[in-house]
Amino acid sequence: DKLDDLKEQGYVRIAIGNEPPYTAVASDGKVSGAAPDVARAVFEKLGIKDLEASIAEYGAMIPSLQAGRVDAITAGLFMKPERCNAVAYSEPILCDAEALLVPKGNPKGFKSYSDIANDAAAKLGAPGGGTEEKLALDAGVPRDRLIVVPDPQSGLKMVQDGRIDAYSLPVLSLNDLLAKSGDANLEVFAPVEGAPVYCDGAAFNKNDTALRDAFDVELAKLKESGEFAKIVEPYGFSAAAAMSTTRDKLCAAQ
Amino acid sequence: MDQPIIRIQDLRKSFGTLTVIDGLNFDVMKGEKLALIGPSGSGKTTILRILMTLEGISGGRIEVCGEPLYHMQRHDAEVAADEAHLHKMRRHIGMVFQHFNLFPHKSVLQNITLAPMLTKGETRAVAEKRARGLLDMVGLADKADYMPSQLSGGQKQRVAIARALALQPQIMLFDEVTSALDPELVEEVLEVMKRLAAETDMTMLLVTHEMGFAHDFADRVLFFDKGRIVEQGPPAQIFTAPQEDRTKSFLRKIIAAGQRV
Amino acid sequence: MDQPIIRIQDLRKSFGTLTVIDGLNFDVMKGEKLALIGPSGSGKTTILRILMTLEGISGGRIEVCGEPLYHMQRHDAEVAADEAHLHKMRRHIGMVFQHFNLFPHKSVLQNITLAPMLTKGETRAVAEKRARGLLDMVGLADKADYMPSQLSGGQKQRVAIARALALQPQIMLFDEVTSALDPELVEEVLEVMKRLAAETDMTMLLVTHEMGFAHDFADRVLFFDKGRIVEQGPPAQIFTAPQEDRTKSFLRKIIAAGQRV
Amino acid sequence: MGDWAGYLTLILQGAWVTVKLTLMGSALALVVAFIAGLGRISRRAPVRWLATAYIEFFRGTSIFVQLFWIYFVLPMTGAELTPMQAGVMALGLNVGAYGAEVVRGAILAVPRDQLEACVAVNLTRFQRMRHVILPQALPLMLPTFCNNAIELLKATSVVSLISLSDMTFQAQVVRSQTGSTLMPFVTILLLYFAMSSAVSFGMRRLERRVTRGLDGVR
Amino acid sequence: MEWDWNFAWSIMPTLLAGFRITLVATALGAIVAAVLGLVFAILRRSPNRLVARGTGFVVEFIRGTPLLVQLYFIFYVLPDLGLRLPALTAGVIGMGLHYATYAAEVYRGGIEAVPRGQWEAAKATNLTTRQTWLHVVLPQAVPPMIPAMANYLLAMFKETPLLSAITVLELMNQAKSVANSSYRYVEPMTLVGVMFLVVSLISVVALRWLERRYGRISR
Ligand SMILES: Nc1ncnc2c1ncn2[C@@H]1O[C@H](COP(=O)(O)OP(=O)(O)OP(=O)(O)O)[C@@H](O)[C@H]1O
Ligand SMILES: Nc1ncnc2c1ncn2[C@@H]1O[C@H](COP(=O)(O)OP(=O)(O)OP(=O)(O)O)[C@@H](O)[C@H]1O
Ligand SMILES: [Mg+2]
Ligand SMILES: [Mg+2]
Repeated sequence: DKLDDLKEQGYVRIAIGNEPPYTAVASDGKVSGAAPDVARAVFEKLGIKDLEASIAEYGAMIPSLQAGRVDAITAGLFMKPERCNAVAYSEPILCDAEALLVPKGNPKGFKSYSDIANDAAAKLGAPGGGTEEKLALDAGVPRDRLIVVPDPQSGLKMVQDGRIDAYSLPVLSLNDLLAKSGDANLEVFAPVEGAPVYCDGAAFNKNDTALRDAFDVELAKLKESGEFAKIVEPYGFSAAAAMSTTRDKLCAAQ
Repeated sequence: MDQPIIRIQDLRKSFGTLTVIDGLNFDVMKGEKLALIGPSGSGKTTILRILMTLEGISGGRIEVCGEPLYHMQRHDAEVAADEAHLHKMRRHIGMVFQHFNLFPHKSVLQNITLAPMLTKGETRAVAEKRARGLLDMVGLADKADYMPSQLSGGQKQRVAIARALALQPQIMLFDEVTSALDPELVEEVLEVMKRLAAETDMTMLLVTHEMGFAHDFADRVLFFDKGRIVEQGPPAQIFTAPQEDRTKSFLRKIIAAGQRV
Repeated sequence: MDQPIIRIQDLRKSFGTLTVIDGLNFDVMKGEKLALIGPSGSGKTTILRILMTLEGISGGRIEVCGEPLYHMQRHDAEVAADEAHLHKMRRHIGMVFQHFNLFPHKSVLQNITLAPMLTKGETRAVAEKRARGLLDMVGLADKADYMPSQLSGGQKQRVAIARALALQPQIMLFDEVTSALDPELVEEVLEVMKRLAAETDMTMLLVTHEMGFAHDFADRVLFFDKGRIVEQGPPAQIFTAPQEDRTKSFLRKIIAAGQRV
Repeated sequence: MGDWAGYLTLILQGAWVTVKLTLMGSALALVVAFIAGLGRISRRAPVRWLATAYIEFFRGTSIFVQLFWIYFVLPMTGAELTPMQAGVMALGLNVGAYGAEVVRGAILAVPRDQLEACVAVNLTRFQRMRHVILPQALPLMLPTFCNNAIELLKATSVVSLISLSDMTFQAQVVRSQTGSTLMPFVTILLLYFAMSSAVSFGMRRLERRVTRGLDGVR
Repeated sequence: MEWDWNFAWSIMPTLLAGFRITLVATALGAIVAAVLGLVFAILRRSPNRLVARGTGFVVEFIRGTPLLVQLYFIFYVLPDLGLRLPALTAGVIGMGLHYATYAAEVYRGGIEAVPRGQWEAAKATNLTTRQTWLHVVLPQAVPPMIPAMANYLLAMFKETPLLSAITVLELMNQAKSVANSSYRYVEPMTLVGVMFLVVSLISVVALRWLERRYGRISR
């Protein structure tokens, strides 16, 4: 089966995003970050030593998985019912709430997506097809005020340039982004009111549930041993949050 | 009498709706030198091009060296010739063009040896030997390694003649071979052709506007108009005692324009 | 004696390292008809092109209608002419080209009226009236609304002559105006030019390979070789009793090639 | 903020991927261009149709869509390609379609006279093409091929769609990791320009070699 | 992944909305390219060496670098220099600038294809430089350019997906959005491909017609 194939092959191919702190690429090109680090630890336990991580656009990840180009996605791709139908998720790994990147002092006082929907002049940036986009649309932000931003750095730049009034990503992503930019004129508002906390999991092809189950077993051991917390907490993620919920709950949630 | 080497029967040729040759008949004997004259657009070039298989025919029949040119036997029936048949028949015929059509990327020598080496499988040595002989004949022995672009028009045309001769065809077609040349260069080409006509028993068909040359060169002159032979006969008769009005008026105009010193 | 209308003094012209004209001197009188003959490459075309200001000069001096062509006065010094000066001088000169150079996107009539309307500010009515007169003269009154592509070569050339005449220049330059024509069409153009030469007192410079025409047309013939005048004189003398060997050998070759019926 | 030298290396790694894509893509495009270009003027109608369909399809749809199909849809039919192979294939087939028209155009631009001279000296169809037509058509193709190669170089930036770490993609990574927008983009602009200059320089030299001896012909 | 007609049908309105933006961007970009291209072509012929060379370099630079990177530059870097353009405007300017360098070549080719004899005839009939351009050269140079220009118009149309990188919600971006939120990729991407193909095939027919109509001028 798939696990044996991977063991034989000696490495596993994972897709990751280009979004610290989920992913970090050092100046020597070495890939780290919370998502690949957890994946590396689990796969090592499964007897697969090497990780071949490739950075992909969020939009290309699920097709890559379905086309068999990667064996798993560990990229902060949050679990949602539709996604649970498209891929086979592991148990939760990285949890985060939604946040807004706004100018210092949050001049327009945005606290929730509906605040933005109610301000007829406000423009919100979010990744295309991401959780934030969906939440904003559900809160009534019209399509033409919801700008599809290709990557976090572009989102930051657009807030700085005043092209959008707020940019929405998970809390940790925005914190990292803001820290790197060193821009004192911006701030992160978190968490967005009314938006749930989301968790991602490692996503596998629907046909590879056996592999996914094996992954889950090792992941659970990792969580138990405390090793898991040691990996994710330095990046700012809460191990407790991940351990307090389950895939079934997240996949059922609306 | 001998079998004619070219036999044209009821030849028809149209371009789209324009009929250029309509029911043409004539024979050419082996070794005969024929001059085709006539006004512009009368179909002279078209006849040579048909003989060279550069143009298909619309009707009629042509025999070259006793074999049909545009037809062939297959399973007891005569069908339209395929490329292989045409290829075989083209061995008999060579052509020299108004604009020389040398291969610009090959040297003079290569222009002459290319076809014998490729089509007859001659070795380079054999092909080059004959090529040098031919260059000598056309007076260009020292230009073997020049590129065509380095030659004058007259020299180019002499190379083109040598190239056609290299394949040793039985029939040579010349289409206004001097009309693209500067007046001073015409003579050297006509010189070569005159010698060729005198020295070989090749059958030659010549289209020209140089009436003086047609006169000296040909055994028989065909005067064409609108794709038909209006008048034919030995040069002495056509040029000095033409019978038809159309021939007379044509010759009068040509003389008025050409004979001016 | 009158002041010459063209005065060429010590003219030099090089293309890169190639010197084409090297120290040429001659004058042309008002109303004179000059024929320039000589072998290919001897610089005949170049002289006409220089007079038409299509080519700059490398040295020497030219005066046209008493004014320097390539020089002008500025602050008491003579300096190289600018475009404005050239524009002014070009009023005196018209040229007919070997390849007609009609404007393909304009009708025959528009080809003739364009320049008078633009450069002399003539009204359409005036320009068209003269244009029709000129078309009548060249025998093309019925072709005014044709496009150039619908005309034969001879007709095109006659339109080109009319176009040049429409500006009423004092000097007309003709560069081998028949050599791109089919032999049968040459006559109609020469006819027009002969009439023009007889009827006007325009100064005309003609480059030609038609020795017969040069003979009938010119008051004086200049024989060029390698950018210099080898021999000059009235046509009767040049064509029947040339003095220089170079002239003799040139004429012999031309005659051999041209006079053949 | 970080270690520029290190991130520059990252961009240079991307540059290497871009170079490889350009070279292999161009090689594929060249082969395809000749096959399809000759197919376009074949005597056999089905060959002509096939070539025309290929050319119109690849010129007609956007390279993004082609890349997507080759990378994501083709594997479902069982053909497994590495991202590099898919990238090379998309670029090569796309630019090859344009090249095919260049090949066809250049062959048709060789004066008809030349073809007639070949018939008159009785060369076979293959001999005509091989010894007379193509040697004269080649110099006509080169300048456009040069442009096509540069187009291909520029098109490599779209392979980031299929997670190939080419230069543009690496610049995006560096941008995310360092928070600087100006530096990575200026760097890759200069690198792209250097590459395209190198392509035109090389092509010009090649052109000079091929056209030697053909001066004054056209 | 199986093809789902219902789904394909349901996303059509969204895609068509994107398609409209694509067409608008192409049309505006084409106008910018045509005008700017003429400017480049004229500047490159300038008698002032510095202007001619400088323009030449700019044109070569723009032509030697990817449009995608140029768009990033215009959209994300220019605001630092105080110029903040709306996304569509930035896209139109970026595409227009990029294709202007191609248009400049077409203009140059068209002008050079006017035979020297025409310039000389204009001089011999004593037209001024301006009159020569206006009445002799351009009327002959422009019609043969039309097919080549139309070709680049089509090329530009097919490059509009790049605009998604600077947040213009054109056809490809809409398709990606749809795909990302539905996890169905085959339908939107294929539909995008079909839309491009349909437009291109229509354009090919139109191009053939243009070529026949304007490609050759009889002399
Ligand atoms: N490929 C072609 N397509 C259409 N018409 C053609 C073609 N070739 C020749 N013609 C026409 O056929 C007629 C005869 O042409 P041809 O070239 O044989 O005349 P010609 O006697 O050689 O004239 P010239 O003395 O001008 O060379 C002309 O009206 C010409 O326009
Ligand atoms: N633009 C040019 N550049 C370089 N050389 C030129 C140019 N124009 C003419 N020449 C050379 O100048 C010389 C004279 O040319 P010109 O055209 O004046 O001769 P010609 O007497 O008119 O000859 P022909 O009878 O062949 O027309 C020739 O050697 C020609 O090659
Ligand atoms: Mg003919
Ligand atoms: Mg001349």
